[in-house]
Amino acid sequence: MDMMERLMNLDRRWLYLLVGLAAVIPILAPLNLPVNVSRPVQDLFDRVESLEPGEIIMVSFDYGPSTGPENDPMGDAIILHALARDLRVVVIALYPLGGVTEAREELERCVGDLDPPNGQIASERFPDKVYGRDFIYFGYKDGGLAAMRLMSDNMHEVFPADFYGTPLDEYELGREVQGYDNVAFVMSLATGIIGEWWANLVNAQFGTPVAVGCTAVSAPKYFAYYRAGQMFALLAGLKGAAEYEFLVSQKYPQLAQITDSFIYNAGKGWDVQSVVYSIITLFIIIGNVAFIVERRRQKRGM
Amino acid sequence: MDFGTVAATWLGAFFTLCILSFLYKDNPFFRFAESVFAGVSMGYYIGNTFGQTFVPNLVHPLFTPPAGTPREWILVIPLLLGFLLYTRYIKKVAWVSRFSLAIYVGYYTGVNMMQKLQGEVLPQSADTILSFWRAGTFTNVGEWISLLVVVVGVLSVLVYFFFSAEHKGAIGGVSRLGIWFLMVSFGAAFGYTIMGRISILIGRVIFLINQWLGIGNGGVA
Amino acid sequence: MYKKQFPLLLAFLGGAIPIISFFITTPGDRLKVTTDTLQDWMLIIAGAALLLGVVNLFQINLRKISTRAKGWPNALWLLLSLVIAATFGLADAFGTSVFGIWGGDVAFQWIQDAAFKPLQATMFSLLAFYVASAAFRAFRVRNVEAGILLAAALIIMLGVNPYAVKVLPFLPDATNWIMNIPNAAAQRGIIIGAALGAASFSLRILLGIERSYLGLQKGE
Amino acid sequence: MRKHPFPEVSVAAVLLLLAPGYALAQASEEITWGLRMENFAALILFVVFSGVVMTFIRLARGGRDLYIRRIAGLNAVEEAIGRATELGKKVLYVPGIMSIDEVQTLASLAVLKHVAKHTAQYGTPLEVPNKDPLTYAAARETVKEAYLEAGRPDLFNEEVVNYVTYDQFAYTAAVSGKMVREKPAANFLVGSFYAESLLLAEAGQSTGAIQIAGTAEVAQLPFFVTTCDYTLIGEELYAASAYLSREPVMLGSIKGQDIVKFILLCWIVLGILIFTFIGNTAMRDWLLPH
Repeated sequence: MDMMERLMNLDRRWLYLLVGLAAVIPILAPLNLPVNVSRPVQDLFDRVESLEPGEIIMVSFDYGPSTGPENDPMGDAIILHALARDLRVVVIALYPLGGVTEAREELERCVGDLDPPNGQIASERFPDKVYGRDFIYFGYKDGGLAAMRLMSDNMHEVFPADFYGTPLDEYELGREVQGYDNVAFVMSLATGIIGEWWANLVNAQFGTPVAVGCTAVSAPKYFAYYRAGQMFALLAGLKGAAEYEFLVSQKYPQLAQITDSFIYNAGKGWDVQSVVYSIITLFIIIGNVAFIVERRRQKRGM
Repeated sequence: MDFGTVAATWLGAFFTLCILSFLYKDNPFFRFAESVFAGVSMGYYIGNTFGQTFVPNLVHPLFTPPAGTPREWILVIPLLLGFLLYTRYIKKVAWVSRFSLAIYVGYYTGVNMMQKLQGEVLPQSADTILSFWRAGTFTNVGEWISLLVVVVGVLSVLVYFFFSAEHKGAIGGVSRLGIWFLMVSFGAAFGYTIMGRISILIGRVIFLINQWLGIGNGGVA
Repeated sequence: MYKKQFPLLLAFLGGAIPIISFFITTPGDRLKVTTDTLQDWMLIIAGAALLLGVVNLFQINLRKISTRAKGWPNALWLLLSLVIAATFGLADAFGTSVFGIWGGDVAFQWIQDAAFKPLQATMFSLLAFYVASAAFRAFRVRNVEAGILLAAALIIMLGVNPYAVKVLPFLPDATNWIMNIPNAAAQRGIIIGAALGAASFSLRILLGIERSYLGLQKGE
Repeated sequence: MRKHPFPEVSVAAVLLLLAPGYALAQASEEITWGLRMENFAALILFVVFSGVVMTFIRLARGGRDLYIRRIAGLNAVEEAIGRATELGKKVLYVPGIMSIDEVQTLASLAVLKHVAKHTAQYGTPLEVPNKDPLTYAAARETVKEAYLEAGRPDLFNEEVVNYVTYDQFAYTAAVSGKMVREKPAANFLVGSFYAESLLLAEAGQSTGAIQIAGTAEVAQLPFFVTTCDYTLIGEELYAASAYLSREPVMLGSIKGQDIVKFILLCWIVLGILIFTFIGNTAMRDWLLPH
């Protein structure tokens, strides 16, 4: 067998090995591949920068563990950015399968361990931030659309208590948020359709500004909403997450104290994705070159 | 961390590596993991079916109704239909087991047929009825081309699916175009889906590095 | 005769009820409520069927073990893990403890964390490898159709490559266009066609023309 | 279909199924007899569709010759079974992972019947592993009957159609393992598939088997098209049993379905023309819920 043929019929396990390495190496040693910040991502960053300190944003965790690698870093970046800007953050979860744990894990990753019912409310990582005043976690609510409609002016009916079971009225921030009017915008971190609901219902009916962080697979659909102006910003997949993370880390280098301990972030995920894509693309090209050369040779041989 | 969590992490890592080893080749570790997987998952769904379906929908309302609510005797019918499935093990009355299958299939066939007509055929066709004379359309050539591509794409793919005409002449040409549209769609969707698959793999890698080997402050659960 | 006819009749009626209630309201909307009740019954039938599978699993694997067929230890592992997981699962379902030691819910959760979830996620993650090998092998310019397939895939794949985008900055827009316009159009064509096909197949079932799922011969 | 010979049985069936539920249904007072207007367009489509299809079924029964174009994937079915027979290896048939509430599964079972009949005739081993228990029960009936019709009921045993597990990926692991270990000569992946489509097809591809796939799940089609030798795309899957059986009644229904497709196509084109030149959206709006 000559080289071209061997290339064409390469044992697939070599390819597996490369893909495997491409997934492990960037996690341990970041490659810091370039990110070009795109318009929809810059829009989110600019909006957060334009808010006055003390304004409230709402972050909704509308995804489960299987898309964690894409959505988790978006949640981290928006929470860190908001707190670094002295905005206040309300976290909720609407995704039935695991949204509730995702939200708690990412919140604690950013602010440190919490145990509000037992009095542990001060953030370890942001010394001047306190649970219930600067950030709060309302917990999970089922019912999707119905819950979102009700939240518009009856937040406390949807979430009578926070995640830890304390009535919302016992917290300053909880008292203040009665509906969408009290928040500057809603950011939905979405796997599937819930992000579309935020645009279709909450933005369309109540005029609340909405931004979405979606998975790459659903990005084209969401991009259409962004273009139609139904969401003011869009983070699409690992790429969008990495761009936003990059903007935040540039502007707030002090956050590195927190983020340096993260084994995983969107930048690393983006490295993995780019490398794997490059490997596959390269192999497709090699395969085709070999194929064409081989075919030519066969034709000439005849 | 308590012992239970540590043990779960180590077992989880072991099973993760067992499955990954299949990429190299079939081996006893994979076969072991595959068997455990089949068994555990089946056990899981047995528990799940009882917990999520039988107990709330059958046991509680029929056998142990909460005080003050009457027994729902009508649930004897589905219970009976469920039992009928098992008559197949008794040769003489095995044919009775078809009753349950027939009702089940019939019911969902009716539901699905309506769902397909109402939820797919009508709205998808309606979405294809577009105007080429919208305000500004002719000034925006890009938009106009997009509209044209949508309409031609939908129609040519539909023509490809015509079974009563041979793919010759004009119909052959249009259906060839339909195939090209299908190929664009398949190629693009394939290339695009890779992204989602990569993030699943990242999830596993982080599990191994962070939770098992204990490096770093994790992300993905 | 009725052995064959009766099931077909049941299928017809089972389908006619939701169809009629889809179009027509009856006093008190009772037909709709009845249809919804049927739906609950179907869940119970489906649940009851699960044990059919278990019976077959035991049939096959016990035979393997008793005849010491090739790979019999794995059959043993399978049954063993099934019994353990099902025991914990049932304990959880009925809110009891296992042997009075572990709470059913805790044990069931532990089994999920230690075995079920990692196995599931890892099997799923193999796709990342398989897409690579499938793409490498399948995307070759064998003919016009394969060439179109390849070209579409390459544009999309380069669209997420940071270096390619630097050279060809229109790629991300091209990606969105391909996904939203020609791809969506083709998918719409498939969906409309398939829905009509499914409707026609459904009609054949309700009329008793398609009956292989019942193990019935034609014309009986 | 023949007339049902037992009107009393029909009545009994209605009573058994409908009456108790109907009697116990909580009546709401405002609603009386009427049409659901929001579903009116669907009603018209349903009536036209059923009318056309049933007319063609009748015509076909009357002996009208019906032409159906070639479907490559289906012509390959016998070739695949033939190769398995030559090599003395088994045929693996995966009927998808969904239950029989999904029409694709039922379409798959109709194809399975055809495949099972052929393997039984040639004495080629067949295996049908299942994820869904009801599909398992139905597939077992289907294969058993096919073996009987082929005159080889002796070949049927409990392992031909078997049950694996209810989990999508555990099932995939088991079937992939089987493919690699037992190297079937032909793999059929026909029915409703999700993420496991590529896992199964790629594992099968690595063993060099002839693979015939069929599904209407749009998201999975790209993976089958790239890894299988033949793929039945969407509507082709539903037409498969008619094509394979060549029964006039079945072919009639395909013809009827084509006519409705043609009407729909004309409707769309006319709608576009009217919308574009007159600016009237009536033809579009009419298709949407009223």
